[in-house]
Amino acid sequence: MISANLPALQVIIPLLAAPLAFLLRKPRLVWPFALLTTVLTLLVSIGLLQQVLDQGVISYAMGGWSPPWGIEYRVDSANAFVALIVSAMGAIVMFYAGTSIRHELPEHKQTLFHVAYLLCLAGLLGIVVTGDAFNVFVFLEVSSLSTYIMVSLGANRRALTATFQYLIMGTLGATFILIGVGLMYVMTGTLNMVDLAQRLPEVAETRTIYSAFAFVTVGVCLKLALFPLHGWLPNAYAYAPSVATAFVASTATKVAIYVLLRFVLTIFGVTFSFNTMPLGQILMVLAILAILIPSTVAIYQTNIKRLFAYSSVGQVGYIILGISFGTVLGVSAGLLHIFNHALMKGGIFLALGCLYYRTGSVQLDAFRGLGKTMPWTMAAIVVGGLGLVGVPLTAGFISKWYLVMAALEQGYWPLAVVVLAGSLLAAVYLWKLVEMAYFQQPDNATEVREAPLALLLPTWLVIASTIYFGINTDLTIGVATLAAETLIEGVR
Amino acid sequence: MVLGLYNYWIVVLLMMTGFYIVIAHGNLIKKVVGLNIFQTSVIIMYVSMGKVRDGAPPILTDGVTLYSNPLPHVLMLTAIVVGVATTALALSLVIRINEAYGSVEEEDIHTQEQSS
Amino acid sequence: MVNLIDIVLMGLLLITAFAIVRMRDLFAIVMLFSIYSLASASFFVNLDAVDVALTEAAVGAGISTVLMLGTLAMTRRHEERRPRQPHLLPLFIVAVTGAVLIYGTLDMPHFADPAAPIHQHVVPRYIEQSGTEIGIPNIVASILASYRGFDTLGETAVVFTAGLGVLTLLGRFGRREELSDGRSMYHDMILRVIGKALVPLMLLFALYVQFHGELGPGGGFQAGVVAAAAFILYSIVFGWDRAQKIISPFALNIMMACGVSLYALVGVAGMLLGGEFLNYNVLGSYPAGGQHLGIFLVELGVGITVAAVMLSIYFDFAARLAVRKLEGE
Amino acid sequence: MMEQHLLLPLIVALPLLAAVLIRIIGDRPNPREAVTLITAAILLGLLGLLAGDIYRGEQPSFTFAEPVPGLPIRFHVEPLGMLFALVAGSLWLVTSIYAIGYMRGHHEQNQTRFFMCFAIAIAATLAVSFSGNLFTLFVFYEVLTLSTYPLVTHAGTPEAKRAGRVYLGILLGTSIGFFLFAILWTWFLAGTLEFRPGGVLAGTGDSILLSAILLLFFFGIGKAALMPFHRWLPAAMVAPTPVSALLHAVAVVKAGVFSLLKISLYIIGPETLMTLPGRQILLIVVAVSILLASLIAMRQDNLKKRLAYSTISQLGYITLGALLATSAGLIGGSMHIVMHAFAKITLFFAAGAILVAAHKSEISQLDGLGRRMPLTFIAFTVGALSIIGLPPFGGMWSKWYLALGTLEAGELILLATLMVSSLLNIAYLLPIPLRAFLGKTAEEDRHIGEAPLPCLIAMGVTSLACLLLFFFPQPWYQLASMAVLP
Repeated sequence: MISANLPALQVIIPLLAAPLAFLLRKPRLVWPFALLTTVLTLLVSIGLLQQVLDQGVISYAMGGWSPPWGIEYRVDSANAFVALIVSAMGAIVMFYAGTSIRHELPEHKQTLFHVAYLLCLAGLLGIVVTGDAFNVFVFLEVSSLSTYIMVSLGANRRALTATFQYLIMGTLGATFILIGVGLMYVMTGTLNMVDLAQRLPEVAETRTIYSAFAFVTVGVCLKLALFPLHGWLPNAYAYAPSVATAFVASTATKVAIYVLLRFVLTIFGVTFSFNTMPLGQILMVLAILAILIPSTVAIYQTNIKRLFAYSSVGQVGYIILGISFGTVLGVSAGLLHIFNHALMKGGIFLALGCLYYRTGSVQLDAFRGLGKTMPWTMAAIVVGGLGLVGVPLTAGFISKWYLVMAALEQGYWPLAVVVLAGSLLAAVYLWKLVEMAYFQQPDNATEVREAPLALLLPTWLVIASTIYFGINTDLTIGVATLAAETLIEGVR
Repeated sequence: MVLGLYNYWIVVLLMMTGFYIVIAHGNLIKKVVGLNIFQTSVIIMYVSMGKVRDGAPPILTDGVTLYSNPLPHVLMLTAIVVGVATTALALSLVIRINEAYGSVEEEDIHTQEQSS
Repeated sequence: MVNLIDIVLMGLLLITAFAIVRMRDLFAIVMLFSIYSLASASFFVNLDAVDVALTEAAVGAGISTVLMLGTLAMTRRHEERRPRQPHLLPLFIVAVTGAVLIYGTLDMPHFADPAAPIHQHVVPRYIEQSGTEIGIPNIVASILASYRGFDTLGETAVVFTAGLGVLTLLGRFGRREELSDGRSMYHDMILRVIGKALVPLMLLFALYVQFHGELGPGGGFQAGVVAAAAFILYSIVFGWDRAQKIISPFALNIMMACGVSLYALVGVAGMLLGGEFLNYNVLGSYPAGGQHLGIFLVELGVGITVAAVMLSIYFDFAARLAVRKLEGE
Repeated sequence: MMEQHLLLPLIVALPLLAAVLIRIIGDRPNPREAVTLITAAILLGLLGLLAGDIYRGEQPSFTFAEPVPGLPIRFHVEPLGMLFALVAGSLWLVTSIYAIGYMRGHHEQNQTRFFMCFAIAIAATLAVSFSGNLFTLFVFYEVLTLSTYPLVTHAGTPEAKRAGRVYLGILLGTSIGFFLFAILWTWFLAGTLEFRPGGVLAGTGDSILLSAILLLFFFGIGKAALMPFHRWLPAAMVAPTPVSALLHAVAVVKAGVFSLLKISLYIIGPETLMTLPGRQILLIVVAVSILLASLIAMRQDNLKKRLAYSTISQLGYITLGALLATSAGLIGGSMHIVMHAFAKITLFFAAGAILVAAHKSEISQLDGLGRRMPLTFIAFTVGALSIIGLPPFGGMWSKWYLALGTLEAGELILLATLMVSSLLNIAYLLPIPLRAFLGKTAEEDRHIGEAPLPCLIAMGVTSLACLLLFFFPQPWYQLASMAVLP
């Protein structure tokens, strides 16, 4: 019975756990409960991926109403992969949250945070596994609203304005998607993704579908913070509580990118998106700008969370660049980088959380002599950073390697140059920290100690995995390639 | 064609009015109002799609065969709920921002953040 | 002549929308907005979307307006006049977006055209089969609670999230202040009498909407909003501290969590009985019976959560206001 | 899958182990230095063991992992790599002895970090020499760059920091900008990065494309200090002398030219290389680089700076050998790795000794010091003569083969270049000992004595080596020829 209902359980477990956790009220009860939930969710997603790899695509009819009349949950290698990323980060970060949140939030807010976290997890997973275009919108809102809550809990008052901006941009993005879905619906009469994919070609050559495509793409790009629609991201990441930043940075944008892939490749189809519509060219240009400009801006940041937030915008650029080729190699490079970047950025933000836990600051000055005072934390940041640079033997290298290969495959060798230039920029902003941490003397070496194990353990679990997936890539490359093929071939 | 589409066009006009208020105005409360107008207009668009000439409200009654399309109605019920949820959250943010900055004008807040 | 009403309403909508752009008095803006949503509600009736109309009226003209007024009371009433640089970029963006949208409408099936694809695919089954498959006349309710019941679960989760969010931002979670707000209109005889008479009626109506939702327009969501409105009216008249004595914030917290949980658990029950999640057929001895039970329960869940959340949000706002007044003195 | 030869990872791991131990032992100098010396000794022994296999014609290999299919992190020792490994390994021992005397005599700070990074750098160098493919080579090439940075900025002065930035900027910039790009392109064309005799790029693209890749390689490997990417080397001279001696006269720079030799032998392939138009351009660049560097060297008054520019021009010889791609040229280039290493390290040892004993870094201050510290200056003279290429010193052999190589290739201008540069070598090296011995000693220099004993031992060993290399070049010649003419 369990295995038959895995797709539903993937979302239901956290979704149901949220109100129950809310009823528990006491943080010391809520956190273990939430942790248990996230672990269960992780197990489910592992099982789900296994099932997909064994039996191929799984279709689950919610409420027993067969699609297109009911809502279908449709799991293939692509979204099983993304779901795994999300729930894995969800579990690890939740483990970390126990200590970090107790330190960063007043007691009566801790429960609220954990509940919001669970809702966010449920929302993201809901977006990932659903096979219904409108259902995407609903769960997009669940995850967005809960993200706003988490971000707004940041200590600095700027967290509030950041959240407001995020809320406005996010809602606009969601509404754009809603409009796009509406236009698709009015032409086809269906909301089920597979059904849409089958019925769109008949009406593909209509102006309505063109503008539907435009609205969906713009809306999603707002959500995934594609340059220049990234305005909401830096402050939101910079001023949110450490845990929120780590979780959101490693999952939310990734899920948004998945949604883009799902709509563009599965629903509209490669030929429509890349031949009828100039999606490839547009994305490519934006991706190049995204790689170069935000990475440059990052160099000049003194708030290090903000620095890595900008770096995230840049890294999204890499993913989008891969997608913009519209080839299997390119998309799989993108998927690979979704996975690897989730790990690297997650790890880095967790490490920054350790720093904040001890020093109460994430400003550049806080890094003075950190190599001596908090060697493990700093080492984590460096290793993660090397991943961003794309140094061999880190996960980051693998995805960049595939990205460049995808570019050369298309004969776009200048893009290879762009990617390498991006790596150099990353090296520069990483170097800022390294110089501060290892070649400066700590001014108050006495009271700053290494972060507690409860924080270091999850941090290093993530960081170590970036190394592991930089050396043993059977899982990542295998699944990513498979997923890319399923997406490209679509349902036809 | 004009007759066939005019009210979609009016709806678009409404939408864009809301959209304009959101991105052009600096007052946070007014932004929220704009957001509401934007969303409400989208709802009007959907519901208009569902209308069938001479159709009855989609409540089964004997002797009636032609009903308007209920699906958009369902979707929009959800959309309205999402809308009010977002509004509530946005407004409480506005209140907190006003407490923290003593203003709900983007410019003021921005200048304060730059100075701090 | 239907078109005539259409045109009038749309004209009204346009006027209010434009007026809102021009206006600077936020109070007036909020009022206009509530007119706007009332107008759109009546427009929905005209489009046969009675449920949507009911909801829009209750939410837009009701809850949203109250919340906006509450916010105004805590912030300032006027949009600052400042040298306004011409908003060229926003205008440009809006123009482009609008153009794309208009362009998109050009190939759309004409308004109210029965031959449009959306009336041909998927929906026919709802219209033809729901009577037998679900066994309740209100097709909207059938789709909402059963065919697309999972969307509605998500929607309920959104409401819960909103409640959670307001609680987080303005909340009194785990705290108990004994605040009384001077704003209560207790000393206004007429209001008190009307209130005394009105509140029970509204609650009665809420119950009707809740349980009649399967037959006529209505359902858990509308019911929840109306019920919340009733208490809000009560607390406006008698002061929210009295209102809180009837329903404590604590109870509200419990309720808003229980509603969602109830909904989800109904779904889980479906799983345990060997069906899919939210499959009601397996709940009863015969499918339609199961559907009845299932829909009844989930609508109840929705109603509870919505009522609780809306009320709790209002209380949070009111409490904030009272705190500010205390600090003010 | 070839059978895993565990000796290779062991050899590379050994210095790393030492680094860890050094870190642990930390500020208790004697055991700390003991660790360095013992590891260095063991390392040399193991290398000798390995060399035995190589001479027997085996080519052991070891694969760590295969991150991307067809792109393993893999060691594969062939004669050329063995040659480089032997040089680095044996000189590490000598330099460690020297470093102990120098660092203590000079009262340097952060000695723990110094010896640690030193060990890591050696490990990286050995890994480079063992690399079985371009990918592995690139990885450890970058590790070498990063691990030597703290040594360059050791002093911690603003000047040292500035030098460090130049160092990193040029080395990382060229390697990521050009080298990595060339590697990617090679992979894309050949589908492999393995080192294969005859070259993997042979016949994969037209000569223009391959020339482009060739240029990317030769300019991308900044460690070879081919002009105009040579500025990092003089900049690196702010480092303590042992660093300049081993790393910036042997390990780092030789890693560069070694990579070039490997690329010309196993990636592009000598036959293909000779046909490329890009080769002509590079030959000119190299010739200019050789002469120009020598001329600049003459105008340096700072001893270490002068030696640095001399290194740049000497590296040009090896690059030349790689470009000539004739068997004699390649052999000459390979042997010059050895000969120049021993000679130049001797010179640096002497320079360091002077700095420690007399606190003098400028050539103009050296008048008459020869009589105060004769051994040091005799060693210096030996090194100088070997660099110039006069018998009875090893330097002669490599120059001989390089000359033959130019003849084989029929590049008489290059032959002339070699001759002229030898004259220039005389002009900028010999005056130094002459000044020292013939000039009159200044009053305040009377008290100066010889450098600490460890320094003297080290110098003795290396200058003796220069002498022996003349009489017994055979083992090195054999390795070189095994690599070039399989």
